[in-house]
Amino acid sequence: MDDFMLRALAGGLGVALVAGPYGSFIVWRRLAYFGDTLAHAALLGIAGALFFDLAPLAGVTSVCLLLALLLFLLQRQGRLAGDTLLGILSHTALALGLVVLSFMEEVRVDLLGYLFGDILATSGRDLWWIYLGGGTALLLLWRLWRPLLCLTADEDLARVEGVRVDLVKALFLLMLALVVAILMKIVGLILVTALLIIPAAAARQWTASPESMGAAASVIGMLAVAGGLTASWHWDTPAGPSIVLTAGGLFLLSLLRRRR
Amino acid sequence: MDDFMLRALAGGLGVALVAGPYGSFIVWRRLAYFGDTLAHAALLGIAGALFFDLAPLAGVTSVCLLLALLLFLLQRQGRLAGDTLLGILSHTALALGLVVLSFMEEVRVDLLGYLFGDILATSGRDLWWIYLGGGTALLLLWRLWRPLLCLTADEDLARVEGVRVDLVKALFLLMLALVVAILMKIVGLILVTALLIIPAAAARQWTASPESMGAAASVIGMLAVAGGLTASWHWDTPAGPSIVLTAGGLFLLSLLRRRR
Amino acid sequence: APKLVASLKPLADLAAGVVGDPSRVELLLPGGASPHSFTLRPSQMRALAAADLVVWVGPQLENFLVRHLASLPEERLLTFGSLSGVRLLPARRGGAWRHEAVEHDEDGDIDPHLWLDPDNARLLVLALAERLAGIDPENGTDYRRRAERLAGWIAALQQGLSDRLAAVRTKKYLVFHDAYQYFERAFGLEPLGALAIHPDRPPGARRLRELRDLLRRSGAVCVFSEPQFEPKLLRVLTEGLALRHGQLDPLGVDRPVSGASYLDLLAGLGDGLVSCLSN
Amino acid sequence: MTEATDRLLLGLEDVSYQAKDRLLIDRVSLQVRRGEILTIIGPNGAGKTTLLKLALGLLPPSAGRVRRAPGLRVGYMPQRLAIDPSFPLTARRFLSLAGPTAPGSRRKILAEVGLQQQIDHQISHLSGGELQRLLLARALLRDPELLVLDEPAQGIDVHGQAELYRLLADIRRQRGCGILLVSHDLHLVMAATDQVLCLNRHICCSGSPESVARTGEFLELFGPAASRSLAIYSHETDHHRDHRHG
Amino acid sequence: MTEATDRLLLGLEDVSYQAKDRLLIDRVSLQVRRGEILTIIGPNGAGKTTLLKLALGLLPPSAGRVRRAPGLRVGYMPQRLAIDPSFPLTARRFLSLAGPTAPGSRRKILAEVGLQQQIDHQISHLSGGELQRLLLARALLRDPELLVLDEPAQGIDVHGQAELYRLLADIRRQRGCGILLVSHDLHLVMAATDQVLCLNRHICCSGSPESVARTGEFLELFGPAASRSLAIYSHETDHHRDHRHG
Ligand SMILES: Nc1ncnc2c1ncn2[C@@H]1O[C@H](COP(=O)(O)OP(=O)(O)OP(=O)(O)O)[C@@H](O)[C@H]1O
Ligand SMILES: Nc1ncnc2c1ncn2[C@@H]1O[C@H](COP(=O)(O)OP(=O)(O)OP(=O)(O)O)[C@@H](O)[C@H]1O
Ligand SMILES: [Mg+2]
Ligand SMILES: [Mg+2]
Ligand SMILES: [Zn+2]
Repeated sequence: MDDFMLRALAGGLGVALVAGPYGSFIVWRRLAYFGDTLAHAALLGIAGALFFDLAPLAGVTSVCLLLALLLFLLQRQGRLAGDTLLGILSHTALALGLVVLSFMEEVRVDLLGYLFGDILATSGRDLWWIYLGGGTALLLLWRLWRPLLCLTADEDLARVEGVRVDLVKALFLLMLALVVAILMKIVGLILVTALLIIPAAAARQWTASPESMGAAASVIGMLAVAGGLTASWHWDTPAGPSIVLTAGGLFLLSLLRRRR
Repeated sequence: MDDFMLRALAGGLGVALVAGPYGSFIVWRRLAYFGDTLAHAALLGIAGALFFDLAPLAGVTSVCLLLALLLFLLQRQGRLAGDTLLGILSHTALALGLVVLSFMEEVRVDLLGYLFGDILATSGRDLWWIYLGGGTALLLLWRLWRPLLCLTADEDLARVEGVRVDLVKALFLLMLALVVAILMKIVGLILVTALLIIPAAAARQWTASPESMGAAASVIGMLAVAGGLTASWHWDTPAGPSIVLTAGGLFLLSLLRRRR
Repeated sequence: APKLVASLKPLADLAAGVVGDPSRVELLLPGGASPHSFTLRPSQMRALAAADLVVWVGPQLENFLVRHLASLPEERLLTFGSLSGVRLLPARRGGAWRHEAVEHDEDGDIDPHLWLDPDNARLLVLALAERLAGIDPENGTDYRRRAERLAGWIAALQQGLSDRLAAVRTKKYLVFHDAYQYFERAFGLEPLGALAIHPDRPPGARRLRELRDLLRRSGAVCVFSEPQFEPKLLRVLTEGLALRHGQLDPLGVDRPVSGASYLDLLAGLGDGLVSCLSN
Repeated sequence: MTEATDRLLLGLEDVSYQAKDRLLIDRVSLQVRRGEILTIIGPNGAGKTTLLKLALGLLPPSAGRVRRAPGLRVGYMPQRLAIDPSFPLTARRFLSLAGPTAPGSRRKILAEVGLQQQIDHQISHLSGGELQRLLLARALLRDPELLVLDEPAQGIDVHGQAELYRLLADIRRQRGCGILLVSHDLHLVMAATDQVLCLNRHICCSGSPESVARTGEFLELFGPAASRSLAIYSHETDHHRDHRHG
Repeated sequence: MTEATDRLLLGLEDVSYQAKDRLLIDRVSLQVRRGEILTIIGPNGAGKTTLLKLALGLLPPSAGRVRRAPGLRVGYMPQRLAIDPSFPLTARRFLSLAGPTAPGSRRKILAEVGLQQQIDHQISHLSGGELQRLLLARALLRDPELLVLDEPAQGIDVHGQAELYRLLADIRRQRGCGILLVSHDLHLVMAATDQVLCLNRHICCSGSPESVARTGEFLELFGPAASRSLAIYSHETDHHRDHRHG
């Protein structure tokens, strides 16, 4: 096997590993479209960075963090569900980005190119990012695990039992934003958001505890990565979409098993 | 005012009118990302149409209806929330579309271009579509209004009271798919999904009954259209994003009022 | 004086060369804006409505314009792709495309990067002059004169490039996306292929490996990226191989709108190729 | 003969329900006739709610048959109801969702369940007991032939509970509808029931309240505390009937 | 003096709560001390749940002050709990979320609330009463200094209710924690309460159970039915104490 395949495999497995537990929270907390929202907002970040002559990465990162904070504030306000809030944020941010860009005619970067990585292009340096960054993200999530579960079950109970609900929620969203932004740049938006949602949803059909769901999601994601890359290798299909399709197939399988 | 601005205004007001009540259901039933999912799936429809040598519109329409049916089946299965299911469908459909396309290399057309309209390009014929099609859609929704509200409140109660829950849900999703697909082609994806979600979410802060929320969402959407087009006219910003931004601003205002 | 609207930068350049005054040519799609999220602004709509002539390639490329142009009368529209005599090439398959692919007609899609063929460009320039002369007969001779002159410059440049590129004609290279078919045909270049047909559609893993093998076996010298796209995949492709990297820009967006810019675009492609391909 | 079957509203025949790995309902048969109150009692987790859902057709039985009179109008009061806060719904609108009703009947029923003041509140703001009253009102509004109530007294205040007992008896008498009831409140059971059915996955015992309270199965199922409570209650009724002292 | 304030767990001083256009709580003061059971009674919609939330800091008071002893460990049993079905959670895991506990205590508490068998069920499958027991177990597991229970007996079966009364008395005696309770069950109130507080937006009356039951406000608030029920109950207790007949 070629080097680039091995690196893609290593990268993909790492991403799937990280995506499992984070994706479980995404499914529980109705944040399925967090990644898309970040991608839309990133356009604004790039536009802003160009405007203020900063590095695009700085712009994207700050907009992503800002977005996580905004989402946190809107969630506190109550009433509206996660997907509605994400929809509002995502469309408003995208529109703002487009309007700002329309005033900067001479801009000639490929905006989407900043966002969409390709898993086949994973470099050795990317692997460091995935494993070190991802490892840190998992470690942080592990530290927040119990309070997060507590407040996912019931916020009032969590608060009474001394969980600092607001702090934990804000931290989680910030962590999620960083993880998604970094992975998106490396392996592409579609692949990251799909690996966050689909394996976790499939795992839900098989598991009975949050921990097992997180772990099963990681495993299912890794299977999808391995299967998708193999398919891409054999049939020359694009790598990212092949992985997503494999994950979709695994989800279908999980539904079948539940019927019984 | 130029003709195209008048047509855009007429078209935008019509879209906002239709989007109000449909958008309210989207907010209640966690379908904020229905439009994006359709757009993603439509790629598959176009690819399929090219493959089987059909009209692209036929491909898109059938894939959209298929998607609505799939969503309906997945919803019945329980457990997973609307946004997760939409996320799964959207990513899997997109991946499938990309994989299919990778086998059709000589296709060079801009595939996504088939999907997206521009509100400033609204033609007289489009206005007919918006007002006749939209009117029919509103009429149908009006006929389904009570049973839909019933099952949105509580499915078990609705079923016991003789509402044909499955039929009504399936019909609603099919209607929604058609409405979104048609409007997307005319005024653009971003504008349609934004006009579905944002005005309804803003209206939620002001209203106490489903009817008033639907109506207020229509009005807020129409304000956003008028305001956005005016801004676009004065500052020469792109029209669609300006409308979305105005809607976002109105949502912010609605939050302020609630704080008190 | 007639007003013109051009969809893409190279078309605007050519139109400016014929009209003489770049300020009378409005460019719709600036720089690297993505046509997917691109929507026209009111000023552009007005320009479109007021234009005496709109120049575009055709629905294959500027899909976002189709709806705007639908209401425009035939005589105010100049569709590059359907000029009589224009050379149309079918889309190539990515990777190691078959060289014997003949110029067949309706079967399959047309590669829309027409403007990179100098013959096509000359044809467009002359057609533009005729149409402008029809619209504005008073200045008809001016348009024809400027068009002849620009066509002459293009021909001269073509000759010069042909000579310069003759030295590298047999060199193998790879481009990022398949945009240069017309240029290559015009100058008899023999590229190995492109990494991708369309920048939106990434290649599969097997293609990547086959391309690597191809690069190794064929003794390729150079791979070319484009300024709009990050060359991550190209880097993977050439990793461990002794290949030079060059950059080619099929649009030339960072030069001002003028007839000379089109010449610069072609010359720039030539320079890029020669400097990377010759040792 | 014809009359008897005419009056049959609901019949379950050997109905079982299997959830994944557990049998929740084991061959239960029951019948509800017009004008009859059938109460199901049983410990927590006995399968009472599941049985009601089977009877209403909300769950498909794994075995056995459920028969409802054709065109039967049912009023159902579920044990739990969760309405999404993004859905703006006042109590008034919630009631009107039940369908068209006679103009006077809404006001009358609201007065009966004691909910006139909260009628314009958002449902998500209602207190536990208010929600319970609202659900009862909705079940009644449909002028049902069969009323299915899952723990109607739960969360209702003392005053309201007393009203509830009376209300049920009234409804049965005035409208002649059948009532299928689940309750832990033995006072309610004893005061207003024709038939009691003790459920613990299968039917332990059934019959009139008095007869059931004396069976050994009842004692086993509910323990001495319940037995004592029932004893107190029936004792109390006798007691007061005999010599009112105090 | 110091001892007395030492034992103060929770104090509300003239607390009011305004929701948009309505005053839900009107200048309420109360105190809960270690080893004391304070029960709040009142009709549906009186503001009992709101008051508990104010006491726990889940709602900010519009006026007045809420003081909790620093570092107070609270066990809370809410009136309603809705857990999303996409969240896989067994009863066991739900309990362990309460934090680390002594190894034996979980088993003991589960036995006390009678939930040993359902411990590995998914929470979304639990029946109404089972969920209630689980919530109680979780509140107890934290070895709380203050126990706040919102209608703990609701949905619990007859057997379980009797256990619950005993359990509360035991807990107070053994652990010496303070208990703040909302209940509609006057039996529970009379059997196990030191102090009763009648709430109807403001405090109507308060004091020992016996003294409260005799006030006019109580009668007005709960109506003759409740009064009779209480009378029966207290009569019954005297009665049995005096001459056990039957
Ligand atoms: N889908 C399911 N899968 C497995 N077990 C289930 C499922 N649904 C319910 N149960 C279990 O079935 C039993 C019966 O539940 P049900 O709600 O019918 O009890 P109930 O008699 O109404 O109890 P309560 O008096 O507490 O309301 C419970 O032990 C519950 O945990
Ligand atoms: N956010 C709110 N806005 C307006 N009214 C509210 C709000 N929340 C609660 N209420 C109202 O406040 C009153 C008190 O509610 P609360 O839940 O405290 O009652 P409760 O005493 O616990 O009643 P129950 O015995 O039925 O549980 C109710 O009438 C309810 O409708
Ligand atoms: Mg039950
Ligand atoms: Mg309450
Ligand atoms: Zn191109």
